[in-house]
Amino acid sequence: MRRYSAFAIAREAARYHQGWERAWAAPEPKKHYDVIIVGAGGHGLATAFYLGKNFGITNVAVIEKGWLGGGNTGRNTTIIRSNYLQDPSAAIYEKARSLYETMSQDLNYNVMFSPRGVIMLAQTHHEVRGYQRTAHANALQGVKTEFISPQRVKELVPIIHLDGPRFPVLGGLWQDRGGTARHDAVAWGYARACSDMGMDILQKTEVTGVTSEGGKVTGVETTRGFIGCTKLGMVVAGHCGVLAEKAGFRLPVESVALQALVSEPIKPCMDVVVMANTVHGYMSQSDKGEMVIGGGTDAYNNYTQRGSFHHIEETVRALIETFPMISRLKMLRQWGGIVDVTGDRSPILSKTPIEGIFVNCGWGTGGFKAIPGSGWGFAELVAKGQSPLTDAFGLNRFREGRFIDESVAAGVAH
Amino acid sequence: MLILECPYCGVTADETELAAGGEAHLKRFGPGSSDEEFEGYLFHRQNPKGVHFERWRHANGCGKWFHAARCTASLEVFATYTAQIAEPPAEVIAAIRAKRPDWSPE
Amino acid sequence: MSTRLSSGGRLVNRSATCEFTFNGKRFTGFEGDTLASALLANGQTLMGRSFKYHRPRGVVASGAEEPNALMGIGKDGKFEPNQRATTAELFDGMQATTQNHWPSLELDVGAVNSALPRFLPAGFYYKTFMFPRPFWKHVFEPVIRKSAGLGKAPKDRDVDRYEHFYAFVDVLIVGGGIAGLQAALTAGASGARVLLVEQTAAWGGRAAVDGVEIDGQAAGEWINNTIQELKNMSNVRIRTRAMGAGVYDHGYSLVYERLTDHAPETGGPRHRLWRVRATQIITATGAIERPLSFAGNDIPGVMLASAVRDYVVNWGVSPGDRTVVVTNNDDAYRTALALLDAGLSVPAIIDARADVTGDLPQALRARGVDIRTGTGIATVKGGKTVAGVSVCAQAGEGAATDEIACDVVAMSGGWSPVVHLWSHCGGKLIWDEDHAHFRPDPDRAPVTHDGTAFVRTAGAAHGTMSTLDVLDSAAKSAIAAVEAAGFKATQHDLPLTNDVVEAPMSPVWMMPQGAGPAKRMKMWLDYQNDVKVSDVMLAAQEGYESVEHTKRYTTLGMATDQGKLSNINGLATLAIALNEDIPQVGTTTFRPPYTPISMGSIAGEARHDVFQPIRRTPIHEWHEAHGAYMEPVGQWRRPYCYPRNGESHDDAVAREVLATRQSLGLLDASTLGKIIVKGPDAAKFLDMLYTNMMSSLKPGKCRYGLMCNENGFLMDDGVVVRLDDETFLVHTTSGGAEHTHGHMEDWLQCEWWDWKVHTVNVTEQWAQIAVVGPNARKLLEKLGADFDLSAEGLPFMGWSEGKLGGFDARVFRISFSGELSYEIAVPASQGRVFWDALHAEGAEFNATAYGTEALHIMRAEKGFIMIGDETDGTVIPQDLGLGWAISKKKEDYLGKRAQERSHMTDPKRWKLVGLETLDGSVLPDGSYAVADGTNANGQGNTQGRVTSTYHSPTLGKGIAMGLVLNGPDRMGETIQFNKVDGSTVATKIVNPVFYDPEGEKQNV
Amino acid sequence: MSKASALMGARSDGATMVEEMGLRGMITVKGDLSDIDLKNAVTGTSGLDFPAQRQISTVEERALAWMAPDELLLLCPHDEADQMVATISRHLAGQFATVINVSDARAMFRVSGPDAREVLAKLAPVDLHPDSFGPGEMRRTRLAQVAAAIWQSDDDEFLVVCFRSVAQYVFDILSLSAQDGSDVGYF
Repeated sequence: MRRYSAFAIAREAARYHQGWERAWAAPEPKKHYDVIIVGAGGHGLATAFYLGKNFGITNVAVIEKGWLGGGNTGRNTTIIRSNYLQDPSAAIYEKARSLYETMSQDLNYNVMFSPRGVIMLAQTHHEVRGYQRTAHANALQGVKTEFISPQRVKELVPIIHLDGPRFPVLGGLWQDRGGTARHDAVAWGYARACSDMGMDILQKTEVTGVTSEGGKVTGVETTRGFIGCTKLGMVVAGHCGVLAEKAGFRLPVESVALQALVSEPIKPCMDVVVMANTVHGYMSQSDKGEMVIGGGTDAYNNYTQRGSFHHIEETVRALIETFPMISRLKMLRQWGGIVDVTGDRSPILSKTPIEGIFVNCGWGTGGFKAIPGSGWGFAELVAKGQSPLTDAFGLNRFREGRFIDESVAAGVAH
Repeated sequence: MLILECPYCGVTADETELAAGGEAHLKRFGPGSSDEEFEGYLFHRQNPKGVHFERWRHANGCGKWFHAARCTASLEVFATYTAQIAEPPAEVIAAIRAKRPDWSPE
Repeated sequence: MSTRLSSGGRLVNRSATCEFTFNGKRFTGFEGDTLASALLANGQTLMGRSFKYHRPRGVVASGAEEPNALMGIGKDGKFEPNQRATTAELFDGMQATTQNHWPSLELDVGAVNSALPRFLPAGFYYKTFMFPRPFWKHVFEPVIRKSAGLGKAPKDRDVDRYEHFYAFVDVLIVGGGIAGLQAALTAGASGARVLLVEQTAAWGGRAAVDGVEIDGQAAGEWINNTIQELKNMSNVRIRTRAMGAGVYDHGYSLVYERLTDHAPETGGPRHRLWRVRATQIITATGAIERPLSFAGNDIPGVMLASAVRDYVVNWGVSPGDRTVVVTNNDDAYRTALALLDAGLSVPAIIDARADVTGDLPQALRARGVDIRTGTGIATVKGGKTVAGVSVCAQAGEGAATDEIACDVVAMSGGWSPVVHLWSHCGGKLIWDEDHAHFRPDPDRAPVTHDGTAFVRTAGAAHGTMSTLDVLDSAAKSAIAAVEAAGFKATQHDLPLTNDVVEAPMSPVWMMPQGAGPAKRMKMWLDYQNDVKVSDVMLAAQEGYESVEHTKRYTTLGMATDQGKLSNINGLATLAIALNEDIPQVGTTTFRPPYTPISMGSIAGEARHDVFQPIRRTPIHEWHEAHGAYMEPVGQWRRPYCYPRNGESHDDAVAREVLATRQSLGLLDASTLGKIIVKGPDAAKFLDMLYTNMMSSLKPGKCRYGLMCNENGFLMDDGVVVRLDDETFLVHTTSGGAEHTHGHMEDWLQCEWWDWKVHTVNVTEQWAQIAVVGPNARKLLEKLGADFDLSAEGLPFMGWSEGKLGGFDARVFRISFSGELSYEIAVPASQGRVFWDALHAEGAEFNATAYGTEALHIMRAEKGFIMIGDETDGTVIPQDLGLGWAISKKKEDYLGKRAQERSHMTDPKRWKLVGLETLDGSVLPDGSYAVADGTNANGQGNTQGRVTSTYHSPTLGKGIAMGLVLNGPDRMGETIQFNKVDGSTVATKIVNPVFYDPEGEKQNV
Repeated sequence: MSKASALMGARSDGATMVEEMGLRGMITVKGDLSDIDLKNAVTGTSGLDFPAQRQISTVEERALAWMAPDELLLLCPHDEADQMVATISRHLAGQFATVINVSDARAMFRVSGPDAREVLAKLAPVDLHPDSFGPGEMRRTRLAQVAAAIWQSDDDEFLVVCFRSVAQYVFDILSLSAQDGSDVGYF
């Protein structure tokens, strides 16, 4: 792999950039791989990368129905944070966040990780207590967060309106090393690094069946023929239920639409990411200047990558209340993704009833920020059959009633 | 932005007048059921890319729960019907089959 | 130089002038001008700077597709950035400023970038700025962000208002050109309810500009007649300045109506966002002309041929004196004709086609215009303005044959139908070889709730180009639409039109065809984002082969115009680079809105006081008048405390607690949920709903109950009152009433539908006031009741009803504070007067209103749990020492099976205890009890957490409740709770009942 | 004893006017609507016709509305409500039916004037075109963010019922929508 650098650009400029090589190869499938990962989104590619980097397993194929990074990796609001309450969540998200810190250098691909800081606004007393609890948990989990005053919120976000008639800002949970990254670049950077390790990324290849013998996986049927494998990782987000069905088991997952939107670009006016959970909206400003806005999910199953407009409306009115200046900005584009939501809204990284098949799904609305940590832990699970990062996220928890519930701060009071 | 006809009051209701309630026709498992049955009842939802039976409440309206048969890929609604029934009525099955000849109930 | 022509301009009213400023300079235009036409009329051709290289930009289009001429318009609370000058209607007093430059439009320091484009190819960000690591965040990113971003952020609060409107129509027609008008005529004739919307202020689209005649009438005349005819139809509504913004599932569509943008001093809403439910939608959205890719095609003065024609015909503006037309089709010759008719010079027409024999070229030839066939532009000369073009053979590599001086280049690469609305909800496209464009595939239309097609297309949006075909397709689509909507259509006769014979266009994706890398670096595809042919080719070369990859890697089509000009040219370039056919490469997804719509319009009326409903109790005004500090509780706002004379909140709370404990407190508890559950099976139903037994409750008595969800977790709690054999009154938490009522109805309607139970949510029927403290009974006795108030007559957990001081009252003797306490419900209409009466009669007992915080402290002093504090959706009653409230006799209740799962019965679950710091301090909210060591992920181990923590004014020290591993077995043990600074607080495990553990006070 | 409605008769200015109508008696009746005893009890006590699905029958201050397949709402003068509840309950003694006074849980508004229909169409996701929605029908829906019931009471007059706690909100959004200069000119 030829390294990317300013010098390489200068060298290429002299010859009109005719010498750049492919970022990743376009190989023909082999007959058999040690590990097949289905799904070339961020999580799948990161899994492949860490299989190679941490465990020396490079006879790996990543199979993708469409184009790599074309699913939720390329449709999210790119927020990275690890200020989670429950220990297993904090562990995997903080692992991910710390890997984002050095990802550009590790992959020799600038993913533009921007640790600009994330504030989660507390707008009810109940929320204040919830975030104070998170701050205390984070202190023991090695996650650096701080509960800050409304005045400090205003210093960090001058465009915010603290005293709305409905939900005044009472403080916020601040993670100064949270931030954003360039979502496509994460997938592209991993893909380039995987390809460089000799792994095969098979795009436009759809898995049509999963084969097993004696309860053990043997390979996958694809639109490019049968491909054998010793181990199989399913990392297909919203389509995990459909794929699991092909393999003969069910997952406690439902697929719903999540929507996001961006404004037209404006000059920098907000340097941090702000999340307002009471009113269901969050916003950051991209390097291009667009205000990137996300909101809630639909409550019904949906595979259309389109959602209902009233969610956009709810989110926008909440954000206008929080940031009055956006009223005169314009919505440039809205889009939807299909997110896979589990019974406790936490992910599944688990063995399955079929030996050799592992599943990584259920990230719901929080997947992007987890990509490197998820890949790291899932690679270990696939390679070794166990990982401390993934232990708590097994499928068995639904039978045992051992949930990982991050929504505990929500709910009723008084 | 779905519209569904409430079978109780006959209103063609806007999605914002309704509340979605997840998969329909779940069989409740209570005390005495196995761990597997109970897990299935609470968590193992049908998540098809295609025909789906689901619960809706006409929340900003007559307040009644009803059922809908809907395609999760095209959002086509095959039928809505009342909630006091343990499985989809034959005419609903027929309406789906008329539109989706390849589909069959489990 | 551009200027106003001495005559002409079908849209401007030359008798009404508008004064406006542009970057502070004073200019004059006419009513009917757009900002762009007025600027051109004043000789202002430089209108902006590009996003990445800060290259000078002039206006390139005349409508919604404009990528370059973006301005900030207005000031203070009416300032809005990024407005297209081509769609902003001029008004007197308009203030416009250009964007994305420093210090000025003419001299932009950022434009240094344009000397370096070679070093800034597509994706260069991804390949550099990586070292040293902190530099991205602190050096590179801030510079990049500052140079990007286009318009300034508005500083002031928006002073305008917005609203929504719901309309239900049989047929929505988007686009008011002749196709839309014809469709409306045909659809209207059937009697169907029709709504026709047009994004601009004028009807008729391009027909009048293009000299179309219909049935012997000039287009303008036909348009006026048709509008009149439509206005006469009672079933047809027509609106201008209303853009079809998006099409969503089941016929839901957005129409963005701009009411006062052209007249901002008029009152009324600025924008109205229509949410139209249409049975059928016809998109008559026209087509957009494509630029040609030749070197220097981004220099101000290079414009779309149709735009040049529009400025001349519509606004009487000459974009320049000498215009070279460059084209691959006949339509551009209309521009040359229009220019000649206006007395302007057309030194040459450069046509990439070898054979040019259509009627239009022949007409031009007849007028002596130099038509160069088989040629292309080798390069455009100039910097901030066009100076001329050098001409070359289209077939070669671009060796210039000669140069032509000019100040405008009018280009046409053919036309692309506007397929956005068709595509938003899943309509598919097919590639039309003849016109080299994607057009809607009628066999793969978007489907609505019944699985049938609900979007149709008409006119140029359909891919038809001649007037006759446009009108024919419109009528046919309208007939199909009304029939699909259940109406009977009347057939129509095809009109007579003056169509000329047009020779086929010839796709030209690069000019000249064999241009080398140096030229390709100067061929712009996306003007705003500075994406060139070379960038797309580089993306393909590096493996970014999917159209989505290319778009994202190069930012092609991601600017504010969303690729209206660049997408097809970009796709074609990619196809060439990949050596694939264009349809194989495919398109990117079209996402709403068609052009950007204001956030204000999306929010509608929901802002400031009516952002969200605030629920008010009948006593709300008293709270506000008495200085209550309010807190949101669900949608309610409840007094947290009532600070007096500069008291701190803490002081106020302490005063309220002590006054209540010592004498008498009054709480507005109206927000508590109240649900009537009635019927022969009501008791059986409540036995299933609550963990405890409710069927054994006697009429006249109250019982505290716990409600769990099927997953076993505690969901709500409250006091259940048995009114009579078949009637219960269920109290829920504040904000829990609607949820609990919904939960009840869910089970009754969907699971136990044969049980005879009615539920009615009567929460708001009653004002409910807690009268609390040692003097509570005295106050009631003073008011006087027609029922027994004595300790025996109305014992703890009993209730009575009757007249109390003249009020219709129901009195529950229940206590959430541990004091002698009555909760008294009176009809809401009597609530405020009753509250006032309690204060008046209670004055001698120092009756003190208390808020939610005092309520919380008093319940915590008694060790009572609070839903939302002790519970968080992961807690089961067994965790809270509430085993006494879980019936062992019942075979079933909601949540029972769940509570039998292994993790729920795990003896290691944390259990509720009281907590007291050794130093008397208040434990921090949310603190965790630390345990030795770390877990496998290196996180500190824990053994419990705080659930509620307060300073107790009664006891003068900190008290807390929490969940602790084996807590109830560890009474008296000291453990450490963490603080966020890393230190810990030594804390003793104690009984959670801190105050009056024997319960003597509430039983007096 | 003075009794207070939610907004004590507040009203807005303008060509299209919004006013809170003060206290009105309202009684929820739940039961089997096909049952003849129930029908007789309700119609006999109120003197009103029994409404068909989604209909409301009105005589002066009294009205009887179909709310759901098992639910009616009876409107009457506020001071008659308790007596009506008692009378209907007496008729239905021993039957599975529920009769409850909910008068004070509600607020009632009149929207009148040339644009009354449009004012509602700005807030409710309902086809209010005169061909689709006319006198005699009551629609339960939402107005912006809260539940409400609306019906046409006269040519340019509509009545609105909502929960008492959100009366101020409903008054505010109706008044905003009725502001002069914001007419749509659609119906």
